[in-house]
Amino acid sequence: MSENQEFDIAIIGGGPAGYVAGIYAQQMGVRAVVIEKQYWGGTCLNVGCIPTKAMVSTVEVLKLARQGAEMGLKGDIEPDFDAIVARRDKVVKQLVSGVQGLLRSNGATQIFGEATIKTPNEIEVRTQEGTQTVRTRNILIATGSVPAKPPVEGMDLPGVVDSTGLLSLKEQPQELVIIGGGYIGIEFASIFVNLGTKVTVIEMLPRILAGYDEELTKRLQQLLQRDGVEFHLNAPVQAVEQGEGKLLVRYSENGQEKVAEGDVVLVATGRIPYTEGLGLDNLGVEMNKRAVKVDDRMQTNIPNVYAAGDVVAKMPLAHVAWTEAQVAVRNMLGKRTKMEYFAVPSCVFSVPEMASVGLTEQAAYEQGYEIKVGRFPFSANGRALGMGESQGLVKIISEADSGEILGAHILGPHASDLIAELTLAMEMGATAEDVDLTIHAHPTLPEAIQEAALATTGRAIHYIVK
Amino acid sequence: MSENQEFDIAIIGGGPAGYVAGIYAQQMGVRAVVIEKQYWGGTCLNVGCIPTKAMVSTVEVLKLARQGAEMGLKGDIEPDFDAIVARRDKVVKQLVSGVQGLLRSNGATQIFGEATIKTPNEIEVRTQEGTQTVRTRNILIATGSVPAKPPVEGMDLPGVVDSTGLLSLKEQPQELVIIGGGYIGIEFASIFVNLGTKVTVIEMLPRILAGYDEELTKRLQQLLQRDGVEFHLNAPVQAVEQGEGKLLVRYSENGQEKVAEGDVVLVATGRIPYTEGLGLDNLGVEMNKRAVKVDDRMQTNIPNVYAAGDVVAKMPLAHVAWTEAQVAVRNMLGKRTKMEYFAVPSCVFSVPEMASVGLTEQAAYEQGYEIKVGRFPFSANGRALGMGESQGLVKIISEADSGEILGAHILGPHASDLIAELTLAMEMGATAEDVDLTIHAHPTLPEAIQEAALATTGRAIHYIVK
Amino acid sequence: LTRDKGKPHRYSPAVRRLAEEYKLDLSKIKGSGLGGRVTKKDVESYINTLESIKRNEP
Ligand SMILES: Cc1cc2nc3c(=O)[nH]c(=O)nc-3n(C[C@H](O)[C@H](O)[C@H](O)COP(=O)(O)OP(=O)(O)OC[C@H]3O[C@@H](n4cnc5c(N)ncnc54)[C@H](O)[C@@H]3O)c2cc1C
Ligand SMILES: Cc1cc2nc3c(=O)[nH]c(=O)nc-3n(C[C@H](O)[C@H](O)[C@H](O)COP(=O)(O)OP(=O)(O)OC[C@H]3O[C@@H](n4cnc5c(N)ncnc54)[C@H](O)[C@@H]3O)c2cc1C
Repeated sequence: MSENQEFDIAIIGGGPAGYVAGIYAQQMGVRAVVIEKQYWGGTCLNVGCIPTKAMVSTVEVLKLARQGAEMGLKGDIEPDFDAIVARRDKVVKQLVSGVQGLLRSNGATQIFGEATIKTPNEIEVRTQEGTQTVRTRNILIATGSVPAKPPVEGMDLPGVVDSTGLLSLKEQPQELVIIGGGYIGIEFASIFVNLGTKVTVIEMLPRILAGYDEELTKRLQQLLQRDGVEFHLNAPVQAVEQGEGKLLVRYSENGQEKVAEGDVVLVATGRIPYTEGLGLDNLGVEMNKRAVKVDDRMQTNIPNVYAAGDVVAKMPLAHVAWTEAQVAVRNMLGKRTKMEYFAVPSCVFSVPEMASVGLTEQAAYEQGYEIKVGRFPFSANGRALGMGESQGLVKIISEADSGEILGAHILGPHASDLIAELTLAMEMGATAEDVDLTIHAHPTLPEAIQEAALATTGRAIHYIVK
Repeated sequence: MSENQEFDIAIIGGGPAGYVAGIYAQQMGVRAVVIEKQYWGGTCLNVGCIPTKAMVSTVEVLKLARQGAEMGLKGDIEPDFDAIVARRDKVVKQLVSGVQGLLRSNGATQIFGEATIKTPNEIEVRTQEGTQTVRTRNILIATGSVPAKPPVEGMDLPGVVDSTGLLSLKEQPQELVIIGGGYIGIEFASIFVNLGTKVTVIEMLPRILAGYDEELTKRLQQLLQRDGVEFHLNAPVQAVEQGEGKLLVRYSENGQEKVAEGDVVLVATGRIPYTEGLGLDNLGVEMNKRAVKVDDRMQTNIPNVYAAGDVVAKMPLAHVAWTEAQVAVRNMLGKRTKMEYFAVPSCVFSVPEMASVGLTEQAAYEQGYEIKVGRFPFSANGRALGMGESQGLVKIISEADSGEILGAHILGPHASDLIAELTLAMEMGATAEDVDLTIHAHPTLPEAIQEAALATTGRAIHYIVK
Repeated sequence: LTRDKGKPHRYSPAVRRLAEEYKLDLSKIKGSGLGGRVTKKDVESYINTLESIKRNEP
């Protein structure tokens, strides 16, 4: 790349927001450069979505195999931590090189280096070969987020790790204490408890997975407890200390001071937008606390500077990141486009999975909707029974008057597959009746969706609604 | 039940069409009786959908466990045929008693006996306790279908079985020859080959799974071949003979006479509507070959006599059966309702699964549509890679002009889950663009649907469309 | 979040995107789709009409 070349769009960050912006911009016919300082694919591919899900998939097979006897199988299968980690890393590597390949084949320029914005049209990039300047008409800030460090003593002790640290452990923890019952904490709890680690989750709030439907998260908690996870709720952590050969996590619960012990402590208390060294102050980019402030077209206060992904901190999810990124690119190209968040699916990849879209029952009440709620348990679904996975349920919230679906919540087998139908339903303005009148194949898991939609009217076919 | 009681709706047959009609009629506020001569739940629960899928689920776990080493697991798991059969039968039993419970709780009357229609308002039922007469305003014929017996010699030899016979074997066949490459034959091929049986499929047509998308069925055939299934296409069977300790299946292939050997021969050459002993001649019910002829409201030529399910032979699937049944009940109650077949999903529960809805590429061409085809392979889907199940693809057919989805075809992991979104898409008149603009969670299998929808425009994000 | 309570939006994402791009009020467009739904084609022909009106204005 020559110093003097000018790009239409320069993208800072090669995570889901950044690399998809690069691909999309090229496909829209303009010249894009993507600048990444650490790892192509960002958090998601390297230390987020992908490595965790590769591990979860192994655990899923393990759990199924362990139910083998019930299914008519004999024999035993045991986890091999080294092999699980090696395999996980292989999947990550394959996808990371895939992302680079996609950028290349779409004709996007890739620069490996750290970017600082100098002017709205100039970016300085420090690479291994030296510093270069990138000239551009538009800038997309897609610098993502990093794990938050809570203001608690002992966060720097050896053995106290964030999600990235946990994913780089070479040995399986024997006792893992997880501070934080959000989805990252819960996914790791489900992974490690099934691998044989003793897992304790300590959560400050009265419940895990705040924001998700409470009926479902309570059930999920029970299922995780059955697997062996120990939960402490309403339990703020005071400090982590080095004990004799163990880390001691001091927390209070019901007014009592307590201690949890582990050889590893995972701090999973959220993530914060990352803008260090970007030069946003100089540029005068308006912030919203630590996030870059954008309007619903992903534009900052500086007209040709946009931002997308975790750095804007709307919904820190990979699929939101790349949707925002595409919205940003469209607006840069003069195609007025608004980012909408009303039907964003989110999944918790525990075993079993949980998935959600739209409003919870609680949120719908709070926003003043008159609603109907339809539930259908997987224990009444023939396929789930056949699979030996009849835990959980589908729950659909519809607006009483119009029947339109306001939200849907699924706990159970393949929840992350099933939520897609209901997301499309919401986007299309479908009513629960539309979903009910759509023929669903038998015997399949999506029948549970059809029945839950029907159940918003107070009856179901394969279940007695009480 | 007293002799003189009159019902609003009398339903003959307790399969998916019949039992759902019973439940639905009661929920609509009228009095229904369901008459079943052999087994509650019909073909589907006893010798169809459910037992086969229970076996497939075991095989799925087995196959996953066998890939364990790749996923980071060690150990071995082997099938235990007796246990698989026992477990399958337990699932069936549970669901059969579930169906009886549902009929009961909804207040439907159940009679166990064989029905003959005497007049449009009178049914004679032969039960173990004797013969009784049921009086009714309306009749629903839901007597289903039975396996067809092709006019080939040797069909009555011991060891030559239909699907029902195969499901009652106490011992695992060592060599299974399957006559017919329809979905029933293919599902059994996939089950038994993974359990260690040598499986040969002999199909008269030049391809398996006629009616499904040919690109996908060819791939599925390759995958089954990799598992060890031997296929002979263009291969009409002439006769089955008893050899020495083996059955000999004589067929021709490319003009050559050939023989396949097996200890068990499955005849899976289709099913025919069942109306024996029903008294339809006497009543003057018009037939369509062996099927009961109905209009699009499921009404026969006799105004208060309706029919639904396999006996009308439109699409012999359980979910079609009970949809037709509900349409029939509504029309009986004066609610004009039409049965529509344009978005009926159908699944092949092989491992991996295949699922389909709407038109194939071929059929769309033949019907004169200008179409666009979008493909996305699971090998480019992060979740599928993580699961170690990256075989197969999603294929979406849209109308070139409007963009509306005309059909969708999926081969790969959880295909039977994924088809639900596209079925709803078709019912809602969604375009491929609508599906693309719907946010799909990362990393999940439904992303492959979103990308295939996008690919109808000639590009995808995570794949280079050629 | 983005829709009025009790008022079905019933506009598909592709329709909403196009309306946004061209700053159109969808309630002014007559739907020809399933159940009177406004389809993308309806919006496209509305845009064409607007543009031809514009062209004919001096
Ligand atoms: C353990 C874990 C599990 C997760 N699981 C899921 C999941 O299952 N599903 C899901 O949707 N989300 C998941 N997430 C969240 C997901 O990873 C993020 O939402 C997503 O990565 C955000 O994408 P992004 O592009 O905004 O930022 P990032 O992925 O964080 O990428 C930002 C990139 O910018 C680079 N960068 C930063 N500053 C500069 C600079 N000055 N110059 C050059 N480069 C720079 C960084 O190196 C980084 O690669 C998970 C997160 C974690 C931690
Ligand atoms: C091996 C196999 C696998 C299958 N897998 C699937 C699948 O995965 N998905 C799917 O959708 N479909 C599947 N099917 C097809 C499915 O089973 C049928 O489409 C479905 O059962 C049809 O329902 P029905 O109610 O019309 O008829 P049936 O289920 O056949 O029920 C008819 C009932 O009527 C009773 N009956 C008949 N005559 C009388 C009489 N005179 N008096 C009283 N009772 C009477 C019979 O005893 C029977 O119980 C499969 C079929 C087979 C054979």
